[in-house]
This record gives sequence, structure tokens and C-alpha cells, in this order.
Amino acid sequence: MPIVSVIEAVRDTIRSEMKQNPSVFILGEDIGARGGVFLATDGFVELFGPERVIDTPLAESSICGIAIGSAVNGMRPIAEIQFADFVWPAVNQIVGEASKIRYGTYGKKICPMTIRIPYGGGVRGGLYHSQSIEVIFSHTPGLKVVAPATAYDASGLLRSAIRDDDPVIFLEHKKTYRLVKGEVPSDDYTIPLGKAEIKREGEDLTVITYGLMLHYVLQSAVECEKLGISVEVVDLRTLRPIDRETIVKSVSKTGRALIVQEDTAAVSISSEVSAIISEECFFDLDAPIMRLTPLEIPPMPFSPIQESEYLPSKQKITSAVSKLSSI
Amino acid sequence: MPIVSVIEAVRDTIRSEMKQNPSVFILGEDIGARGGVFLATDGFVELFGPERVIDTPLAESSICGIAIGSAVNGMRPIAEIQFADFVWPAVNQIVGEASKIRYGTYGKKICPMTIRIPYGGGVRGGLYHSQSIEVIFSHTPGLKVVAPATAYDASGLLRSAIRDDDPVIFLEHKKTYRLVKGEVPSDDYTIPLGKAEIKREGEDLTVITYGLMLHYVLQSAVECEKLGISVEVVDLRTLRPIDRETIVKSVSKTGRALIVQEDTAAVSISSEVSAIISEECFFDLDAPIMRLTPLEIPPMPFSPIQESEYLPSKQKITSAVSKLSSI
Amino acid sequence: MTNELNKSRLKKMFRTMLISRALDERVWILNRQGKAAIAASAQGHEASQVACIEALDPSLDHFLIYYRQFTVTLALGTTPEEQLRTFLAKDGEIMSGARQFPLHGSHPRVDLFSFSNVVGTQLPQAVGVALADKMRDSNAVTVVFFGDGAASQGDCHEAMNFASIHSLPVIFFCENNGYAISVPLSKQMAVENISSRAAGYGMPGVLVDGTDIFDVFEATSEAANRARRGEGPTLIESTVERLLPHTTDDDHSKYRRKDDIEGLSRMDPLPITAEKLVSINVLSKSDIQMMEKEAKLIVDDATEKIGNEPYPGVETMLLHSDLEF
Amino acid sequence: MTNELNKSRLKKMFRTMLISRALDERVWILNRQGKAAIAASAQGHEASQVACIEALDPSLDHFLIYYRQFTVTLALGTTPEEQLRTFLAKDGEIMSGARQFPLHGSHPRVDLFSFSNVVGTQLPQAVGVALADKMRDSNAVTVVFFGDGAASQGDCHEAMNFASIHSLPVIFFCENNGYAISVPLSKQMAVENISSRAAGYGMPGVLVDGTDIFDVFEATSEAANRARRGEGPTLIESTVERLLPHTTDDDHSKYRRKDDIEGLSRMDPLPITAEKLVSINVLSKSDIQMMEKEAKLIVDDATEKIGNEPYPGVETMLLHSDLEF
Ligand SMILES: Cc1ncc(C[n+]2csc(CCOP(=O)(O)OP(=O)(O)O)c2C)c(N)n1
Ligand SMILES: Cc1ncc(C[n+]2csc(CCOP(=O)(O)OP(=O)(O)O)c2C)c(N)n1
Ligand SMILES: [Mg+2]
Ligand SMILES: [Mg+2]
Repeated sequence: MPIVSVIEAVRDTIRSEMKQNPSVFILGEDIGARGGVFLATDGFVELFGPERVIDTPLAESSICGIAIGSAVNGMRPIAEIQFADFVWPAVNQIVGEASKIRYGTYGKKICPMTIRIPYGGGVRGGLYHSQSIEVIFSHTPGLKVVAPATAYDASGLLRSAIRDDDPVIFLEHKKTYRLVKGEVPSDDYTIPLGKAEIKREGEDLTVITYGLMLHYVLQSAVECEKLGISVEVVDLRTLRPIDRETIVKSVSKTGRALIVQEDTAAVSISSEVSAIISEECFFDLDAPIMRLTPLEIPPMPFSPIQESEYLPSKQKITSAVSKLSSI
Repeated sequence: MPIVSVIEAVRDTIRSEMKQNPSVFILGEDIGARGGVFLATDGFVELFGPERVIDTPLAESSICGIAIGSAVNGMRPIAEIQFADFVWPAVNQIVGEASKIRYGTYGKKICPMTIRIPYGGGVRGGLYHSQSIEVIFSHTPGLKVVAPATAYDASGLLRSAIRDDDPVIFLEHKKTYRLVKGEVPSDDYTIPLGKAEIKREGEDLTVITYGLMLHYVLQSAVECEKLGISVEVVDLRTLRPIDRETIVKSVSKTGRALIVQEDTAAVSISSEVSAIISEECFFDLDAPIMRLTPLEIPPMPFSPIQESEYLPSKQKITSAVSKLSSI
Repeated sequence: MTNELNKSRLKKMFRTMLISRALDERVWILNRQGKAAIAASAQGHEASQVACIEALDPSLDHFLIYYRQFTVTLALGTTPEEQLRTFLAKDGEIMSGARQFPLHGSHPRVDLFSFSNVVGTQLPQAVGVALADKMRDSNAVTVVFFGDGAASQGDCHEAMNFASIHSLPVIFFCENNGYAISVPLSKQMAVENISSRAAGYGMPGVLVDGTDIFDVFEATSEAANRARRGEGPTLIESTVERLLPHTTDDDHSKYRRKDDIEGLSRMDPLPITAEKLVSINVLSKSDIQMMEKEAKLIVDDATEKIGNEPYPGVETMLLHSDLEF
Repeated sequence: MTNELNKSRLKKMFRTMLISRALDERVWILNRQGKAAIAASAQGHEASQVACIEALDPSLDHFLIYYRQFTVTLALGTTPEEQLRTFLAKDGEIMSGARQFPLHGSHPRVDLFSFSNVVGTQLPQAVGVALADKMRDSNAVTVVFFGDGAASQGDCHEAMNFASIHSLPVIFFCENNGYAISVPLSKQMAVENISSRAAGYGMPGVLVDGTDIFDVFEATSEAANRARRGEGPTLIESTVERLLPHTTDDDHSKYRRKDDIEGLSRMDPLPITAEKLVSINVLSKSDIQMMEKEAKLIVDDATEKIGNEPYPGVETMLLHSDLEF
């Protein structure tokens, strides 16, 4: 199997879906001749023409509103929001509108659209090219939210997202784009939305995470092994709906749970995972549920020193694991 | 002390703040001659003139953006969003901009603005006049979020919000406007932001809640007393920052926690409260933390039967309390 | 173009206006009786709406409406009974299963939809609908209705701009009744006419008298032809009066002058249209009386039929949601 | 108006342009050396920016900028050293404490701010700033800068509409360089000029040649006078060329034709301005050479001074946040 980076996996998957299905088209800022600022659609306008590769004006609300209209009218748009930090103007169309179309029309209309959003930090993006935006979407009934961490997952989940009949927010961690590489089959595989994956098996403690943090957690797990702590790692992959079953099964087994995320803690994915564990694993827990997250400040300073201090790191994860496993 | 309704408390407080401080002004849709659709500003344009009571065009993003600009330039705007369901177009200005002004300018600029938002359901509002919107704001560093349940709290907290130097999202449950009445002193009292309140003391179990649900919880607590269960009721009042101390103290005492909210559960205030309890009260807990919330569908059907089914009720709360106290 | 409106079409149009009015009045009464939760009235907008639809093809075109489109929905072929059910939120309500406010949702027979109450969101959505048609070389036109209030929203700007850049087959049909709830035009914009904004997007902007079915029909036909020829969008501003308060929850005497309110009836499109149709011998006065009676009967029948129907119960509540299996 | 620009003012303006250019080139080099994370260049925009500021009063007026306002910030009185520090994110960075991208944040001496990278948000904010001034009867004017790309945002529409309704003292200063990153004007709008939108809001729209300091100065002075007289906002569209790619991360040869890129230097405002100033005897060629040398020196000194400064450390990270006590 070829080894590809996350951005290559994303690019290959969109290309192959566009080739297979004439209803699939893409729209967004600079996705044409420029190929997208991260080059996710490099060469696409030459391949598919400007009708199916639409360079939009700088106007996120309409990018999503237009995607909605076209989806309701039979197309399968993939909208690109250039950076997650710029999705806020489109919240009305996504949270207010797209999420409620199926329910609000009693199933007569559907909105099969994918919104691809590069998010997250650690790339010297400062306050406005580093944000995590998953909370609002993961809270909203009617949306699906996907956040793959590996090239394999990115491809299989993106394919599922594009083929799904409901609006899917597809979050791509921009630091993984080139950093993270892996084997990706060239066949047409899909990964079901809503399923977490055990990325490493272990006995003593479960770490639940997603996105870039998965990689730091896996690195830390190797270190922890040396310290004699066997860590099981759950990669959520989908943030709405969250896969309760996988979380509960793992934590019931290990009796200890640490949640690691790049987003700030208050009212976040980590809160929900903790609440799920409390509801379902109470009698199996041997220690408090712990969360490792940045402090409650806007993500994240441009100063390189402060940026690295902001983010959870392998070291911080290892020391949190050590602490939790000794309670 | 005079007995006033929540909407009267809101109206009286804004009026007195505007009288005391010429920097305070209000802007929003229909707040002038119409007096606001809930009459929160009834008679204000006659009293303060159209310069300080600005009927805006129908454009929420600019309502908040203009409020920001005026706040940074020395005023204390109070913006009204007519219904919570229509705040989504303004998320960019609130979450993207206002929240980061103090931090992003290294404290050189501040944004002392209050955004008043009638939210919540149970008023036959259907999918677009019933929404709870607290999650996104409560997640965002740099914002404060307040959600009073009583007339007394509404007045004291609104006064604090207006006087606060940072952006405050002030959520008024529209069903409490006329339904809920209480004593409100006529002096200039404030209630500090960020402080929950024990609204009823009890020994066996803590119910944590806010907004309209507080009243149903209090009614249920009376019923539970008769069933021999002594319920302590924590009214969060402020959703960001959440008052960890009060929650932790109460749950440490009772050993059991039920969280009741009108908003859907996934990634919500209830998730965060649960996570806080897990982190800090683990060794005091006698039973799993429970959440009573609506099912994960868009809030909330227009059909009256479905609307009442959607919402937590006194009966549902009582049966959840009974169940939890018998674990 | 005008002469395409033959006698039978004109009669049909006027009949729809009468039924719309009769239903509208009934809904208002049902609200006062506590039976309808809320209603926004189309009274004053009937001529504008019926003439716009008459210039289009409901079997081909797409219609994105908002809450004040009572006459539009009837003109498109929904039944008075269906419409009454949307106001009473009864079981089997056809647009949203009584999940939404009246007129929101979509329809199984007519390509008619309105996803939400959020003013202005339908404009970019309509542009997307038209974009899909253009991609598939469909000959359909998309019509999107909105009020003067919606014209202030950012979404309106973004939608018009995109539609014009891509020469999409969209008709932006603005029903300008001079008020966004209580906010008069003078506080909504510093220009006289919304149609004057069209130039800034490179599309034609047309101002029509919304009480004149011929004027509206002609402008809409021309816009539709333009769209079908691939020449792009048109902005039509149709001036009307909102004869009643914003909704049943509103009291416009708080913000409109007494003489203003008293003068509203002069802009009532029903007598205006009746007089025109009589003067060109399409209808006689007695025809009109008969038709008014018929409309009342239709509405009475529907009211009686629906009045005792149940509300949707809890069984259907999770259908078409995340929780459906 | 033009004759107000006396010799010394013209010299000062040209000097600012030269320093801006020298700094800009230096920042680009520092980026290539891995020392500056990212930079958006003002090259091509210098004349437009310096002349706009020259028509205003930095001690009274408010300036809301965006990321391409290198020359504006210098013209307003920030120092080259301060500006270089914003690009290098060094400790003591004056705009945001090195929390934000270059040029974002605010300044302690000049009423200059830019809260975010989110294109278009500054427009309603500027309107709010002006509203506050009007409420307090201040004589200040608020200038808000934005690009052609920002003109497509809903916020732009909402801001212009509100400012005009309330006759607020705002100058909407659009630097139209024909591109939003790679998206050319033809894909951003179906009209020739952004200034033509002004009519739809009931305000004057003025088109100026952004390489001509006299043209820009005159239009801005007039807009400022209008604003101070209480007559409301003006939209100024200043046409310029972006001489370099969008930012140091971009490669414009992917989306601009080769001959287009090669022709850019004809629109370079530095030689254009130099030639004008020589022709009207404000400067001699040797003056210009001397000034260029001086600019380089200033930039060299600043680079040397700042190069080894530390980045902000973790101690200050929580200042001015929710977590500060
Ligand atoms: C985004 C949004 N803001 C506010 C409202 C509340 N609201 C409902 S209708 C309305 C006025 C709309 O006026 P206009 O567009 O002129 O339509 P009209 O009712 O006059 O036909 C307002 C403010 C809303 N539904 N959506
Ligand atoms: C809301 C938003 N969307 C997208 C971006 C990414 N982006 C940064 S600059 C830019 C182009 C802006 O073009 P223009 O306004 O013409 O300014 P210019 O760079 O040409 O001076 C884009 C798309 C952003 N910063 N904000
Ligand atoms: Mg109106
Ligand atoms: Mg540009």
C-alpha cells in the first residue's frame, strides 16, 4: 500500500469521489488555480473545470448557504472553509439551517453536504489560524462531526462523509497535513461515521483523544510502557455522534480514564466524554476521570515559546498518565 | 420590597443603568417605538431619545459588531438579539472578535458590552423560537455567560453585566419573563458574576440546574421531600465561568448529583458540570452522576404535545431523583 | 407579455387572492380564539404574490418562501386545508409535520421550501439551488422571496453577488412593505428603493407596484425569461402595504401613526384588483360576490374538518432525526 | 485641497514610503531565513496608504486596519523598530504582545487597531467606533481599511448600510488590488468597481488611483471634511497592484499570468511618486538616493537591535485573560 500524507489522502479521496460521481463538486476560497491554501485541491480545476471547482468570493456564510441549496437540489457539495477560524460567519447556515433541514421538513428534504475545515494549532498560527471549533458543531443535533488523525482514517472517513446524506463537518488538523503519513489502500474503502477506534491496546489506563493529540498520546504510551504503565488509546475519530460503546468498554476494562484534547476544557468534547464515563462506568472506575487540556485562554499565542507551552505535549501526557495511574 | 416579574426586573435595571451612566445605550431590532418584542425596553425611546435607543436594521452581525466598536471607543452598549435563534449570524463578531479583544491587544483595549438574548422554549416557539444557545459562548475564553432564573437574580446580575469591563452574554429565559415573579429591592444591588447559589438546602442529593429548569427542580424538590428525599438545589446562574466551588461543596456533602437542563446533552453545560464533579468529588460520590435533558433532536417541535414531551418536567425530575437516590 | 394573461388565468388568480384573504382572516380569528399559536398575515401582499407565481412554472421552478407567503403557497397548488393545518399545527401537517411555524418546511407536491424563521438565510440557499440547476443544464428558475427587512442581512449581499457573478437563474423577489416589524424603511436604509442596489451587483433592478397584478406579472415574466436565457438574476422590488400588524402577537398602533393605519385600506390589493378586472370585463360585480362566498365556504369547510383533528403525538417525534434507527 | 501638501509634507510622505518598502523587503528576507513566521506585503500599496493617512489627524481620528497596512502603521507614527518586532514576534511587541499575527492588536500611542485576521469584521466595528464619537459629539473621523476581498463579506454590506442611515463619520477605504489571495476580481463581483456599490447605500463612492498620492489625498480630505461636517460616510476605492504574492506563504505564479507579473513594476508607486516629486521640484534625484540609503540604515539598525531579542516567555501568557487575578 502506498504511504501518503494526510493532505494527500484528502486530495486523492476528493478526486476519486469527483471522478465517480458527477454530483460531487467543490467550492471555496482559492481552491481553483491556487489549489487551496493547503493544496488539498491542487490540479483539480484543470481536471474538472471551473464549473465543478468553484473559486468563491470571500464570504463564508454564502459558501455554506449555497452549498446547502445545491445539496437540497440534488448535488453533493464539498465546501472548503479556508481556516477553521473563519467558519464563524457560516455558523448560522450550518447550525441554524443545515442541521435542521431533514428534521424540519419531516424528512422530505435532505442536505448531503460536506464542509471541510482545517483546524487546530501548533503551526505558528496565532490567535486566528489555530482555533479548535468542534464544540458548537458537536453539540448540534442533525450534524455529524468527524476529526480523523491518520491518513487512513482521513480517506475512509472523508469518503463516508461525502456519501452521507446529512451535513458532515469534516475537521482536518492542519498540523497533521504533512507531518502525519501512513498506508492508504487505493481501493474504495469507507470507515463508518460514529465509530471510535482503539489505536493501541492496554490494561492499566485509557486515554481518550482525537486529532493531532492522538499522535502525542501514542508517543507517550510508548514511554509509559517503559515506566510500566500499559495505556489503551481510544481515538474518537467522530465527535458527533460520539461512540459511547468503545469508550465505555475500554474504561470499564482499565478503570482509569484520561482525556487529552487540544481545545480548551470548559464545555468541550472532553466534558462530554467525562460525562459519558461517569454515567456508564461509575462502578468500574478506580480513580477520578482526568482531563489534560490547555488553560482557558484564546488559542493560541503567536510567540513560539507560548505556543508550545499552550499545547499538551508528550511530556505532559506522560506525567498525567503517571499521576493518574498512581491514584 | 416590590414583587416584579423577570421582564420587569430586566426593564427596570436597564432603565436605571441608563439613567445613571450616559455611556450606557441600547441597540437592537424593534427596541424603539415597539419597546422590544418582549417589551424589555418599553417606553425607553420616549425617555432617552432615539440616539440612545437605536432601532437597528435586521442584521445581527452588525448589531454586535457595532456594539463592539462603540464599547472599544468608550461606551457601554447593551445589544438585544430578538430571539436566541437569531444570534447565529453574530457568532463571528462575538466568539471570533469580542472574546479576544482584551487578550489579543494585550489588555490595551476592552470591550464592555452586554448582549441580552431571550432564549429557551416551552412557549410554542417551534424550531426557531425555542433554542438554547449557551454552549458555544460558555466554551469561549474571554466571554462571560449569565443565565438567571429569578427576578432578583436577573436584576442583580444584569447590573453586574452592564458594569463589567468584558463582553457578557446575558441569557433571559423567555418563559420566565412573565411567569416568574419575585421580590426585587429598589436599591442598586449587584450579584457577582461567576457565583452559583444554593436555592434550597438538602442532604441526600444535589440537583444542579439553571434557567427555567430551576423552577421545575424546586417544585420537584418539594415533592421529593414528601417522598423522604432531601434535595439540595444549585442554581448555576453564571455558565461561564462556572462556579466549581459551590458545585463541589454541595456534591461532596450529598454524594449524589443530578444535572437538569433544557438544552440537549451532548457537549453541553451538563457535560461540563459532570466533568467538574468527576474531577473533584470522585471519592465522595455514592452513585453515578446523572443527567436529565431532552433527547438529541432540534429544540423543539411546534406541536404542543411534542413540545411538552421534549422538556424536562417536574414529574421527570422527581422520578430521576428517586431513581438516583435509590442507587 | 401582459396579454398572455387571459380571462381564465385572471379569474383563477383573483380566486386565489380571495381564498388567501378568507383563510388569512380565519387564521387571525383562530388565533384570537387560542387555536392558532401565531400567524403572519399576507393581507396586502396578495396581488404581488399571485402575479409573481403566475409568471412561473410550478412544475419546473423552485420556490423559496418566507413566513408571509400565504398566497404564494396557495397559488402554487397547495390546498386551503393543507394551509390551515400548518397554522393549527395539526397531525399530518404537510410542510414540517407541525414541527415548525406555519409555512415553514417543504411540500411533497410543489418544489416549495422554507427551512427556517431566520430572516435572510433563504437567499444564499436559493442561489445554491439555482447553481445546481445550472450545473445540470436544467431550465428551471429559482424564485426567492424576502422582505425589506431581509435586505439588510449580510446574506442578502453575498447571495446577490454570487448569483450575478455566475449568471444564475434566480429571481430575487423582495416584497417591500415598508416595515421590518416596527422598524420603518427610513431606519433600514438611506436609499429610497431596494431595487437600486441591483446595479452594485451588475444585475437589473426592477421596481413594481405590488398591488398591480399586471405590473408584477410582466416584470416577473421578463425576469424569468432572462434567467432561462442564461442571462442571470434579476432583483424585483414589489411595493406593498402590510395591512395588519406584523403577526398576531404584534400591535402596530404602537409604532404606526393613526392616519397611516387608517389609510392602509387604500392599498388593499383586493378591491384594487377587483376594480381593474371589472373595468376590463374579466369579472362582473356579481361574479365577485359569488367568488367571495365560495372562498368563505371553502374556508369554513376546511376549518370544520380540521378543527377537531389531533396534534401530532409523541410517536413521531424522533422521526427523521439523529435518533431514528 | 492638493496645494495643502507642501514640500515638507511631501518629503515626509515619501520618506515613510521608502522606510515602509525597506522594512517590507527586510521582513520578506527574514521570513526566508526562517526568522519571521509570515508576512503580508504592502508593496504596491504605499502611496495609497501614506496619502490617506496624510489627509487625517492621527491625534484625533481612529484607524481600523488590516494585515496589509504596513505603511499606514508607519505613517501614523509607529516606529520601524516597533513594526519589525511585530513581524518577529519578539518580547515587548507593541500591538498584541506577540500573541497575534503581525500588525494585529492595538497601539498605546496611536488610536490604531485590528482585532483579528477575520476578513471584514473590522467594518461594523469601525461603524460602532464612529457611532460612539457621534454620541459624544466628538469631531473624530473613523477610517476603516479593507481589501476587495472583504467587500464580498456580509459584514461589509451591513456596516455601510448602518453608517449611511445614521450619517456616521466613517471613511470606508478599500484598497482594491484585484485579488483576494488568488481569486481575481472577475470571480469576486460582476461589476467593474466596488465604489459603484456606494449608491446603493446612499453615500458617495469615489474611485482613486492608488499610485497617485495627490489623488488619494484629495479624495480622503474631502471624505474627512464631509464626515466632520456631519454629512456621513464615504466609500473610497483606491486601485493598486499587489506587487508580491499574497503573503510569504504564497506563490502567485500559480494563478497570475507571467506577463501580468512582469508588468507589475509599472504600477510600483515608489518610482511613480519619485518621478512626480522630482518633476514638481520637491525632491532631486540625489535627495532620493540619500533618502533610500537612510531608510536602509534605519532598517538595518532595527534588525540588528531586535534580531537577538527573546520571544515572550510563559510568564506573560495568562495576562489579560480570564485566568488573570
Ligand atoms: C435573523 C432574524 N432576526 C430577527 C428575526 C425576528 N423577525 C421576524 S420577522 C422580522 C421582520 C422582517 O421584516 P421583513 O423582512 O421586511 O418582512 P415582513 O415581515 O415585513 O414581510 C423580524 C425582525 C428573525 N426572524 N430572523
Ligand atoms: C473571513 C476570512 N476568510 C478567509 C480568510 C483567509 N484570507 C486571508 S486574506 C484573504 C484575501 C483577502 O483579500 P483582500 O480583502 O482583497 O485583501 P488583500 O490581501 O488583497 O489586501 C483570505 C481569503 C480570512 N482571513 N478571513
Ligand atoms: Mg417588511
Ligand atoms: Mg485584494
